[in-house]
Amino acid sequence: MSEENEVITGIDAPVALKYNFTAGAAAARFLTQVKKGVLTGQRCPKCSQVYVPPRGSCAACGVPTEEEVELSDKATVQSFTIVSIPIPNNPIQPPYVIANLVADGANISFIHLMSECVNEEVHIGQRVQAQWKPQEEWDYAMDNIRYFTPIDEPDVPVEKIGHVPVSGWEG
Amino acid sequence: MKDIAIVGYQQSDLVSDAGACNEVEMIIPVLGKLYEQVGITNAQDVDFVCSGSCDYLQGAAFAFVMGVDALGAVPPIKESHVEMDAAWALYESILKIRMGQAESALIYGFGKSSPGELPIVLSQQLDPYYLAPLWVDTVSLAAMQARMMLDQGLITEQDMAEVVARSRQNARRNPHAQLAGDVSADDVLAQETFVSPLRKADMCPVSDGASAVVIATVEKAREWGIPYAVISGIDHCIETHNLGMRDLTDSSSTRTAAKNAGMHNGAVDVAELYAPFSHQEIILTRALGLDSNTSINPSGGVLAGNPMMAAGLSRIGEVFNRIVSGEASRGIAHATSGPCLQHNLVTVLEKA
Amino acid sequence: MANLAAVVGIGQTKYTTKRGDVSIAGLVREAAVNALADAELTWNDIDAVILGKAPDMFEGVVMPEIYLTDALGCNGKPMLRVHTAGSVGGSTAIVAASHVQSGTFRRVLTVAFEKQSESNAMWALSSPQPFSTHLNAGAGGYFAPIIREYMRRSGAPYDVGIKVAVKDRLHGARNPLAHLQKPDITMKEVEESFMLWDPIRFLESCPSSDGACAMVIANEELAGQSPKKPAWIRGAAMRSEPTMYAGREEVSPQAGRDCAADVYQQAGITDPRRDLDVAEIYVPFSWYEPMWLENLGFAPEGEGWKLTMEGATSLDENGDIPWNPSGGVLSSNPIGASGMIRFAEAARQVRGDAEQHQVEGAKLAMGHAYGGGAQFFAMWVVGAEKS
Amino acid sequence: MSQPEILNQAFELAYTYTRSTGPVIGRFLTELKKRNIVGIKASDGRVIVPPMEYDPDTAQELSEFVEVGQEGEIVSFAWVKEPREAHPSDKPFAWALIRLDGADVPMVHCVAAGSEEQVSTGARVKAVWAEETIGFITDIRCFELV
Repeated sequence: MSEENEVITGIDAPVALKYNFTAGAAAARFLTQVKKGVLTGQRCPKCSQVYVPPRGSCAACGVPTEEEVELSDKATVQSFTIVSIPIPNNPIQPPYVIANLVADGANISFIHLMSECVNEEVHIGQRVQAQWKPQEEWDYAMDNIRYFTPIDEPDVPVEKIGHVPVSGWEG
Repeated sequence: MKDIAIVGYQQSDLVSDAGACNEVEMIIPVLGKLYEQVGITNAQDVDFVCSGSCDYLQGAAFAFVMGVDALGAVPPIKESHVEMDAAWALYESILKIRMGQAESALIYGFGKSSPGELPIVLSQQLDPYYLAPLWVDTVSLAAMQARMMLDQGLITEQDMAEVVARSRQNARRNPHAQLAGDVSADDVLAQETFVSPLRKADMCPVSDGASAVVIATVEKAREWGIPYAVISGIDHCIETHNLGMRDLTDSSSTRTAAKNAGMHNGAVDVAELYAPFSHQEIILTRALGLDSNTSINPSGGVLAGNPMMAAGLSRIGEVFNRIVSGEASRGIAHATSGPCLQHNLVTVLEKA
Repeated sequence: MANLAAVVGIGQTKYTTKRGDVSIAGLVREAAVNALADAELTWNDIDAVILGKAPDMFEGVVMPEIYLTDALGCNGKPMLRVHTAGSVGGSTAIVAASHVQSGTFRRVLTVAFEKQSESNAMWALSSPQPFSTHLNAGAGGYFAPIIREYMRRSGAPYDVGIKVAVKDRLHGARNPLAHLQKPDITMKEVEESFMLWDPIRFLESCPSSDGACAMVIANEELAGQSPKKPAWIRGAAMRSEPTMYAGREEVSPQAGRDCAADVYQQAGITDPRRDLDVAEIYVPFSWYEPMWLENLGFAPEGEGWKLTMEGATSLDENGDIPWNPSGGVLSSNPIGASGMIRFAEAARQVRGDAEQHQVEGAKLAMGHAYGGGAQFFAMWVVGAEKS
Repeated sequence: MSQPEILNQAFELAYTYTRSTGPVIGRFLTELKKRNIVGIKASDGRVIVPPMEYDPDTAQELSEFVEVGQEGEIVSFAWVKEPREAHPSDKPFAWALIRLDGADVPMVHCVAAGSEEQVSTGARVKAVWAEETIGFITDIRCFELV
């Protein structure tokens, strides 16, 4: 075998570690609601801002958040990117739009996929709504929302993004 | 150089599984109690914040970034992080105060080890070519260290069991302890060996938990008008990673750190030693030259609960508690990192 | 008050996609040995080692300082490991400096590294976590929407990022250590490169590199005896803020503004564009040059891009405030080391030691690093003179 | 506040790292592939197996390789009654510090034995090679008692 005299210069070192992940209390509450098809945020007792997904604390104030607030599944595009490369371990085929979305009633954006849209026409301030998977597929996951799609509502002016009430945006 | 003092210490209960409590949810209550103890509102009221954590405990990169969410860091704060036990975060904070860039600092450490298989996770801390691919776990390495001591007649299994029994008994007075009870050395010796010569009782448990400390210049501590313990010295020292080249029955780096920290400038009433295995407490006690005049691990030590990345900082906090309560007037705290006590830090605390 | 401290030795490796000829220790060692040689010192002259790198998952070695101590001559000495995400190279230098500025140590070695070829940064940064949507398309996917928002509010022309990409690669071509060597790069080439995360093109992004950077930092007395010119640390600052909170200014984070104000105050800088001669600023995606020009006060809000387009930051266009003459992060990016390279390159400039990318007569320079979701900042100002 | 259920999910953090070895580790692994074991001479002349790149005491770069024996003695050991999933054996075995003949510094590896009683400090062991050697530390499958 010609490899007999080969000099070793590298090795493949598999590192596989198993973990049992436990969602935090705030995340568990949020996911329990998402399983029912409802988006729930948490309001900071100090600054009144509504976080979604909630993390059990207000990062700005450093205090625990407890008050739960039901949110709309309509949202506004705060910003976005059109991605042309695949994500490792994710079946989504490029190009796809990843948007920073602020749900009505919340004050902070989360990241989700946009689809059923013309990528080139996605813009800041655009109104979108969640497209849910069939109810029987709902689980403890934000993936219950397949993606968001544009809806026929007037754009939200930039300075109002992040301040749309849960009742929605009338323009 | 300005004298620096510990002015507050809090820790979470040490539990085998914090369950539905993420890292931030584990830290926030500890910080809340600490703010109350020190009389401050939040991290905005100190000049510097430093934390210690390890991504691999929970298997996600940037664990410490979540920690910042617990601080109320708006407006932005002066903050840093070590991927080490938070005792080293305290060390970094002391340098910051000594150089005049801060008069006070908040230090916290947290670890949720329950999601993974800790001894195996820590096997990946070893040489990545010769040891990590063998998956030799840290418990087994410590067991080899214990056997060397037994073989050389430096300790007996009875000595080890007595360390465990004292830890369990001391821990009965520690409301945060995970393992406490009226356990005798005979009870321990009645156990079967697990990774021989170690019994399960010789090993610290796997714990979830967090702890936090506030330090300040002595002037600041007086201004705040709260009890404090002066940090009269602190130093740390690392040894070779090659276990075969170390005298595993001794801890020369602990001795060096203690000497440099000025441990020998006075009597030591109390010592909190980060000894994850019973025989390591004996190694440390001897390396430090401690005798029966020193109360060792009155909290129960980490054999009673070992929150990774926080346990070293907690040792400092436990000594602080004993000094401000008047139980002790001078004590030392020890922290460790790496397999078989490779890297060691010693802090000397004194009554104001 | 802080004691004076200075950089008296700098060592770097060549930056490249894969350093297949060395172990992790070998890579780190090379930078350290080069720094000692530059300072004309030996291992015995070092009192402590301060090590920095980004997440351990990049190399899959948990707390690697434990294993690297033998390569860094640290046995019997203190070893500290810093990790503050992408800003870590800068933070590590600042923590190392504090060892000396506190009067605790006389002379320390600091090293930062990343051997990214051991894994895949995209994987390490995007490994899926249970219960979360797995849409994390790497750092570019995170920063692209923020860049888009900057473009919207500044009204900057579309080719500002292209210009930065060309400028930093031309700078990099002057630096033999730079990973990307593209002396013939053109605006057209960048514009036609693959759009990865719209609006970020392939050539507007940093490469993935192996590399290490090291510095020896000494106190005033020892720096005074140093055979080569020291770079005096005139100011150093760090700031952090949470990744996400309601109303967070992501385009021009307050932590960056506050950190800059702090370090300028320490160094006596009132107008950074005028007072500084050169800056090495962490720009991993080209649009971050105009964004940081504003965030750091080199230009009024909304006008950073004008400096870029005027050539003010270009060495080749004789700009008045060259940014990243070494080629910057856009030319070399061993993540954990990238911040320290910025700090070290700033020091090289004021030591007059930057060879082909030297800014003529540089006396005062800034090094900058950021990390996480542009939430961790580390900056220092170094000078040819003590004050 | 609603009471959450506790949500658990197992996940694996798995990646095969591609490590370059550099000349010293590479030489050791190249020799392993050929079923030889080499050490390296430290600054003070001690032979270290597996070879270290840098001397732990002097920090000098090391380069003088020495072939060592494939037998040696146990310096210390830990008996693993319940092997972990990641461990190299699913039957009880020992981890040991083994000083090979011709070496001064013991190395860590595993020892196959039927029971704890058969293993002792000072016992002689010899390397057992994997069926196929590839230039990896597990080319030595284990050591066994002589």
